[in-house]
Order: sequence, then C-alpha cells, then structure tokens
Amino acid sequence: MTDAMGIFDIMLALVLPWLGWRLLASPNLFRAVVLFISLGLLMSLAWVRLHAPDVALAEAAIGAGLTGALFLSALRRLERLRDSERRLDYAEKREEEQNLPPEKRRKSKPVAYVLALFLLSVFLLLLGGALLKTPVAPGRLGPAVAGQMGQSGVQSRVTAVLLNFRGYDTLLEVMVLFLAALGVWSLTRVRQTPQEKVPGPVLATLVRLLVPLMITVAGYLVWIGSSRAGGAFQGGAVLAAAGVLLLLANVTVVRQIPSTLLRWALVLGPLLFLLSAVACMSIGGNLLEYPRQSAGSWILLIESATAVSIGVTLAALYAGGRPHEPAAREAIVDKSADTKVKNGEGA
Amino acid sequence: MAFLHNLGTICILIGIPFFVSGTIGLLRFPDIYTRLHALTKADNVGLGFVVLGLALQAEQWNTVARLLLIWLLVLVASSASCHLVARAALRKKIQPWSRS
Amino acid sequence: MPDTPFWAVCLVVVPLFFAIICFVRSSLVTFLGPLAAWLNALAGLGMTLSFVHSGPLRYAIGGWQAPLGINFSIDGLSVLLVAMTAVTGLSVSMYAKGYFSLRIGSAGEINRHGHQRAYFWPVWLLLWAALNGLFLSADLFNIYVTLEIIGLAAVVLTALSGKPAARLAAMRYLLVSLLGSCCYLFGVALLYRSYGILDMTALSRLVSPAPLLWVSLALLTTGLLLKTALFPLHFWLPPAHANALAPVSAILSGLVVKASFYLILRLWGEVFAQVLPFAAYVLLGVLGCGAVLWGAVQALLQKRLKMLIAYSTVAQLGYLFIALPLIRLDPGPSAREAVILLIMAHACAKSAMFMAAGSIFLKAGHDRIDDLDGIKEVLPVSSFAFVLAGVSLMGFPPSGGFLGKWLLLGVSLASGQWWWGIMLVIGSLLAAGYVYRIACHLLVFKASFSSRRGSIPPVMEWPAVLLAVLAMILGLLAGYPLGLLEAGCPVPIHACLEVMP
Amino acid sequence: MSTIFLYNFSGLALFAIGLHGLIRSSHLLRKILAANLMSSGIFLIMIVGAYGPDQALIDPVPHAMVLTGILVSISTTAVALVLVCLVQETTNRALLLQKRKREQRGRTDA
Repeated sequence: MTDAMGIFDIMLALVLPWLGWRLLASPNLFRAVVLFISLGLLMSLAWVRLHAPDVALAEAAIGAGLTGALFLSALRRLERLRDSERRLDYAEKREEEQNLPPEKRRKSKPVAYVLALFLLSVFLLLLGGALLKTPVAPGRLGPAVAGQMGQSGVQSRVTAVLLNFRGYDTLLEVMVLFLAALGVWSLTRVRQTPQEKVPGPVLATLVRLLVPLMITVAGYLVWIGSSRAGGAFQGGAVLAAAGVLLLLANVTVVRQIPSTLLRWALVLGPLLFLLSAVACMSIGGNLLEYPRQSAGSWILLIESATAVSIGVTLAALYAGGRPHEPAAREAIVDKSADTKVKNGEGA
Repeated sequence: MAFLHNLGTICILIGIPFFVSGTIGLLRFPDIYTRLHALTKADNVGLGFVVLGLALQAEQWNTVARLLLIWLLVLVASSASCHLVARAALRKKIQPWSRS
Repeated sequence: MPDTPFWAVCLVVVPLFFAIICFVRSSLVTFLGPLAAWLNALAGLGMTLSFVHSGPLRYAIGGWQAPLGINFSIDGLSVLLVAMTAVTGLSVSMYAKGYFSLRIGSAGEINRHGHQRAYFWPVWLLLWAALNGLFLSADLFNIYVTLEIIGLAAVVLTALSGKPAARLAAMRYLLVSLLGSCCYLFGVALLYRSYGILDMTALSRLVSPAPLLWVSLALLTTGLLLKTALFPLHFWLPPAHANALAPVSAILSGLVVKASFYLILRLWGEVFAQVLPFAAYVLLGVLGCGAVLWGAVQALLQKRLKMLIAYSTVAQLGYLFIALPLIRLDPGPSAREAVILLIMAHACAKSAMFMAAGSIFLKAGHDRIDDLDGIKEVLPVSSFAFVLAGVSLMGFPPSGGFLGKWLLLGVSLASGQWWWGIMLVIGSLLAAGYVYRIACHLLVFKASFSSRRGSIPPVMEWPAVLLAVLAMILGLLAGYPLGLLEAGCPVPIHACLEVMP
Repeated sequence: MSTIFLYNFSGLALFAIGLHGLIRSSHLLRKILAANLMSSGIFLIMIVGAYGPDQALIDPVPHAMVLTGILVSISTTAVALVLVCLVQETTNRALLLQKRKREQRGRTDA
C-alpha cells in the first residue's frame, strides 16, 4: 500500500510542474486557463497527501474553482472586447502575435536573457541544495499550538491558529478581501447581462436543486470547522460558488439585490470581526483576546459572519464591477459640487 | 468484515477500467459530442463502482451516506455540465462528427 | 490617560472601522473620511506622548505571547514612523478633501467622477491602517499580510485616476508588487522552516550563518527592494507616481515606499545585522549610489513636473540605501538617526511637492515645466510650498535633509569610507540642479499667466506649506524625534512578561 | 518521508516556472497565471515543511498561513484581471509592451 502511495506521490510531484510548464507554454489562452484549473485540482490532491485537508478544501474551491471562474470570465470579456475592435486593423496583427507562446514569438535570445536565466538557475540550484541540506526545524510552533489547544475554544488546530492564536492575521486577511472588492468596484461597473438571455431548463433546475444544498454545505463546513477540516474560508468559498451559479444562470433575483444590502453583506464579516476584536478589549482582555470560557462561541459567531462576507465578496469579484447604483445619488453629489464651484467662481 | 472489505476492493477494481476507458475516449474520440459521451457515461459508472466499493469498506453509516451524497452530486453535476457544454457547442454551430 | 497599547490598537482599528463605514455609507464620505484622518492623527499623537512616558513595550494580540501569537513591538523606530504617517497622512487627507470636492472647468475636461471620491477614502484608510500595522507588528507573516494590503491599495489608488497611462502604470505596479510579495513570502516560509519562528525579535537571537538563511534573506530583500524601487528595479515607480491623482501621488511617494524600506532597515539593521557580511551592505549602498545618480539625471531631463518629482523619489530613496553600510560601520547611533531623519524629511517634502504640483496642475491644466512660467502670480502659496520642499530635499540647512546628510557625511569620514560622502555631495548638487530649474520657472521667470480655471481653496494649499515648513525646520527640531529613537531599542521578549498584566 | 520530500522540488519548480513566465510572457493574463503558479509553489514548500507522518506531529501554523495566502492570491488576481480588461479596453491589447514615451506623454495632453 505504501509503495503504491509512493509511486503516486512521485507521479503527482512530477505532473505538477509539468502542467505548470504546459499551461504557460500553451499558445491558446483558454487552454492555459483550463490547464490551470486542473493544476489546482491536482494541487488539492497533493494537499491531501501532505495531510492538509483544510488547505485541500480551500484549494479545490478557491484556488481551482473560483480563480478558474475569474480567469474564464476575464477571458470571455477580453475576447468580447477584441471582437468589437476587430475593425481596427492595426490591432489585429498584434492579436495574432499575442496568442503565440513567448518562446516562438521571440526567436532571438539576447545575451541578457541567457545571463538572467543562468543566474536564476544558479540561484534555484543553491536554493534546492540548501533545502536538501537544511533539516526542517523540529516541532516549530506545533508543540506550542498543541499545548494551548485547551484554551483555544475549538478542537481543530488549524482553526485555532486561524481564529485565535493568529486571529489578527485573519482579521487583516478579511480586510484584503474587502479591499479587493473595493478595488474591483472602484475600477469598473458590472457588465450588463442581456435581459433576454434566459437559462435553459436544465440550468434552472440545477440552480434550484444545488443552491439550497450548497448553502447547507457551507453552513456545515463552518460548523464542522471547529473540530475538523473546514471553516469560514471553505464555507465562504462554497457560498461563493452558489453565488457564481446564480450569476451564471442570470437569475432575476440576483440582479435586483439592492446595492445597500449588497454593501452590508460585503462588510458584515469584516465589521463583526473588528467589533468583536474591540469588544474583547472592553471586557478587559487584549485585542482579540476572547474570554476563555466562551471562546468557541465567539469564534463560531465570527466565522459565520466572515463566511457570509467571503461568499458575497468572492461572488462580487466574479461579477466583476460595482453594481448599477441608483444614479441619483452620484448625480446629486456631482451637481452640488458643480454649483459650489460655479458660485465660487462667480464670487 | 474481511469479506465485505474484499468485496469492496473488487468493486473498486471493477470501477477502474470504466475510468480508464472514459479517459481514453476523451483523448481519442473525434469530436466534442462523442468525447462528452465517453466522459460522462463511463465515468459515472466507474464512480458508482468506486463509491460502492468504498461504502462496503466504510466503518460508519454516516460515511456511507456521505459517499452516496457525493455520488449523487457528481451525477447531477456531470450530466448538467455535459448538457451545457453540448448546448454551447450546438449554439456555436459545431457539426457532429460523422464517418463520411 | 490611555496607555500605549490602547493607542497602538486604535491606530489599526480606527482606520479599518472608518474604511468599512465609508464604504457602506458612501454618501457621508466627505464627512467621515476627514474625521477618520483627524482621529488617526490624534491616535498617533497619543501614541507618541504615552511612549515618551512609558517607553518601549510589546503587546500580545489575543493575549498570546510571542512565539505562538502575533505581537506588536512598539519601539522608537516604529513610533517615529507612525507619527510621520500621522502627520503626512493628515495633511494629505485635508488636501484630498479639497481636491475631490473641487471641480474646475467642465466635468468632461478633468475627469474626476463622483465615484473616485467614494472609493478614495475607504481604500486610503485601509492603506493607512496597514501602514500603522506594518510599523507596529513584530511578526514576519503578519507583515506579509499588511504588505499585501499596502500593495493592493496602492495599485487601486493609482488606477483610480482612470486615465490610460494610469491604468497601465497600475498594471505594472500590481505585477511588480505581486512578484515582490511572492519573493517576500518565500523568504518568510524558508525562515519559518529552518527556525520555526516568525517573531522578529526572537528570530534575531536564533539566526546563525547557514546556506538556507542566505537564500531566504536574498528572497526577502529582493521582494522588498522591488517594492521600494531601488535603482535597477525602479522602472515601475515613475509612471505610477506621476500618473496617479495628486493626493494619491503624495501618499505613494511619501509613505508607501517607506513601508518596505522600513522593513529593510529592521531586517538589515537589527534582526540579521549580526550575521550579514559587510559586502552585502556595500552592494546595497552601491545600488543606492546608482539610484542617486540615475534618478537625479533623469529628473533633470524630465519635461513634466510630476515625472520630475517621481524621479526625484528614485534618487532620494538611493540615499536611504547609501546609509545602510554606514549604519553597519557606525559604532554610535548617528547613522541610524540620519536615516530616520532622511525618511521623515523626504516623506514631508515629497508629499508637499506632489500636493503643490497637483494644485499647479489643476490651476494650469497641465504640468509641462517649460510652460509654467509666472504661475506664482496666480498660485503664490503652492509655488512657494513647492520650492521650499525642493530646497529642503536638496539638503539646505536647517532642513531635515541637511542634518541627515551631514550626519552621514560625518560617519563616512570618521569610518574612513569617504566615497559614500562624495556620493552624497554629488547627489545634493544634482538635486540642487533640478530644484533650481523648477524654482526658476515657478518663481523667477516673468510671464503673464492667465488661467480661466477657478481658484484653488486654501485647504489644498496650506497642507503643502505646512509639510514643506516642517521638512525645512526638521533639522532644528531633530532632538525630539531622535530622543524617541534612543529611548526605544527593541524589547527582548522576556521583558513583555513584566509589562503585560 | 522521502517521496513526500519530492514535493519540495515540485514546489521549487513551480516557483521557477512561474517566475520565468511572469517575466517572459507578454500577454498579461499569462503573467497573472504565472504569478499564481509562483505562489502555489511557495505554498507547496510551506506545507511540506509542516508535514509529519502522524496527524499529531503536523504543524498547523503553515496550514493557516497557506489558507490566508490562498485568499490573498485570489484577491490580487481578481483586481489584476479587472485591470487587464481595462488595459485592453484603453490600448486595444493586453500587453505591457508600450512605448515608454507615449505613456509619459499621456497626461500632458489631458
């Protein structure tokens, strides 16, 4: 049995870089993205082999699934843009060129490139050699975590590290996600999906069947996260997948979510996390120092809110832009500013 | 217990050729429709056998239930995505392959 | 009066909270944003005052002490940088308030849509929180997360301008920042792998020369150098800083590049100072010399005002790296003090320059240097602020820049490595060249300058003056900040047991 | 243990391939894919470092760090992809190989 697993490990360890190479060398961007998704799935197999089930879940859902969906939708958007600009003939030649892999495009290899490649490979060889020579420090923080597990309020060690011992990291991490949503919203508006594009009966049934199930699974993952693999990130990813499915099926309800509600859903997790971090101080502890008896409930509360926000945020990232807000508000602000300036000029 | 375990192993072994043939079909068949056919049909049967085998080896009932749920979900997902891919291909006016 | 940990927590929590509220209630953003800026500045002030009383300490977040949990390590260096961020950030925020509510000309001409203001504030507040978090944190991985927030927020702010050039610059900035973070993360991963610890103070006791340490330090440093834009890796900086909106440019040039330099200073000056060979410092110093020369020469050649300021940032960052070998050589604290002075003076001066340039840009409608003759007739305050900041940048006494360079010169002569001193002098002469060039156009050359555009409100002009004056008199006030620095050598971990309840 | 150690090298290889692709590819989408590969490689090395033959010997801290890292990388990827679309919108191509001069002039004509 162990031999078989050993062979499996060797194959997987070889296939991962090979796929990586193939996907970057592939002339077709669509194929590259598909290879990227399959690489993500194989990565999650590797995580399972390395006894990292939490990471495996997150990788399969976020690293492969949602990132892949983001890439595919970006690709579609790029192609649509390109199609609309086909008439610009000077661009066309470039397009042909950019679909070629870099190796074929630049036949001549300048000396600087070869030199850089050489230096890089020397560095990597050194790195590899150093990795081989240096043993992993024994134990690291593992024993420290194990020693304090009794006070963490949860049974799963990864969750304990994420939400308790290093909860501040996770707080900032949730802010990164919030920032990404802010960034995407600040850059562009969501693309209008044509009204008449209705999903087929199969997709509609699938949505009706899967979305409630996915929400249940997300809740389960958050719940089980306190004792086993799972947690806010994984649960949020499943919620996000449900959101992406709804967006794909172009369900009317999703399009009509009021923007205020969406904004509150986006910040629910970050806000609650932040407020409970501060609340811990007001009870007399440090920042994020949960009361020892009720730490489990605090963590569950934070995780649930965070999972909702992560789900909404990731789905919003997939939607790829700020929603069409009631134009009135922006217009009013603009107008008042304009009149102010005019008055100022007049005076 | 050992009997059930062996039976499970046999089921898994039966499932593997289906996966292999599905994959060969994916690689060797001429057009998208036939490839979809190979992929979904053969793989679903293969997965059924593997799940059955694992369920026979499982030690707890809730593991069996979860395995069953996984199998059902994969069935739903693969048939739905097969349908969607085929529909998209038809919309793009990709002609089904014929021997002529 | 609240204690230091309270202020430290406020410095991170308050901007985060207001960023969230600004996003949810975007109609109140004109009120909430500046309010948050004032509160932040207040927290910075409170932090500094209580630090003077209580001295350095460590704060265990979540109640978990260092190896297991994440700690704030509050020492003189971090307090100084937090205070610098507070002063600069407050001025830029005031400027931004005026900038976004001002619309000169028709809406189509200067394309600042309402959404720019709505998104500027939350992103800037997140950036501010991350800067404070970075300066306070003692944990290498936590610093990675704050670096990510800083990088992503900086990119978003750059792209906010919406102009094609800004978008391209933001794209390039994002890729560089991604590469930099990857290298940094790799370095942290390798360090954790071989030492099993993420806390910087604890790490500094464990490190010993080993192959894996060199590799991980090379990765860490490369990542940070990419983000700091040291000379050969500076290619992304000028377009990004020059094409962003004016308050954004001030933030990027004044504060964001300092964040990653601060980390280099920590790692090279404290954590790994015992094991790193002197040659490595010399290498960074040489690159710094290259930055000083290349940046200054490029700045002299620029036709656009903002581009010139951006290249001047490249040059000024070079000084900071020249100081690194001198810090290593110097037995006393003066090289270290000099580099802090240079950082603070540059933050003030460069933000002032970008803000003044933004006002000039708005008034004139362009920033071609040759066509700015006589702008002092219509914008006397901003022109004065710009030139004053420039003069402090080139190191005219009694500016902070002067004192910093003077100290460095002293160290380089005392240690016998006088060539660093020569580089400082050459760099200052070149800086004088480009500052005088602009000063001539802004203040000296006579021309009738007519602008049909509306007036620039005082809230956009005076913050720049304030910062420029501050940069100018920093040399006189230097005793106060440097006193703080001496108070706070890094706290050993066991000391926190006494401080913490 | 020895076969597990192999994953170190596939992580290293992924990092190297990603680095090469990030610098050498011209299409921005491919650059972003390459950056994702780089971070995957780093994650792999981190998790291998945390490996223990027994569940109890596994160090959970790198697992938590990698989880954080995965979310960070999808955040940056999302922003990057939107930026790529914007770059293509304004310049007709998703490349960075712009003439430097044109870029610097950009604002002057505004």
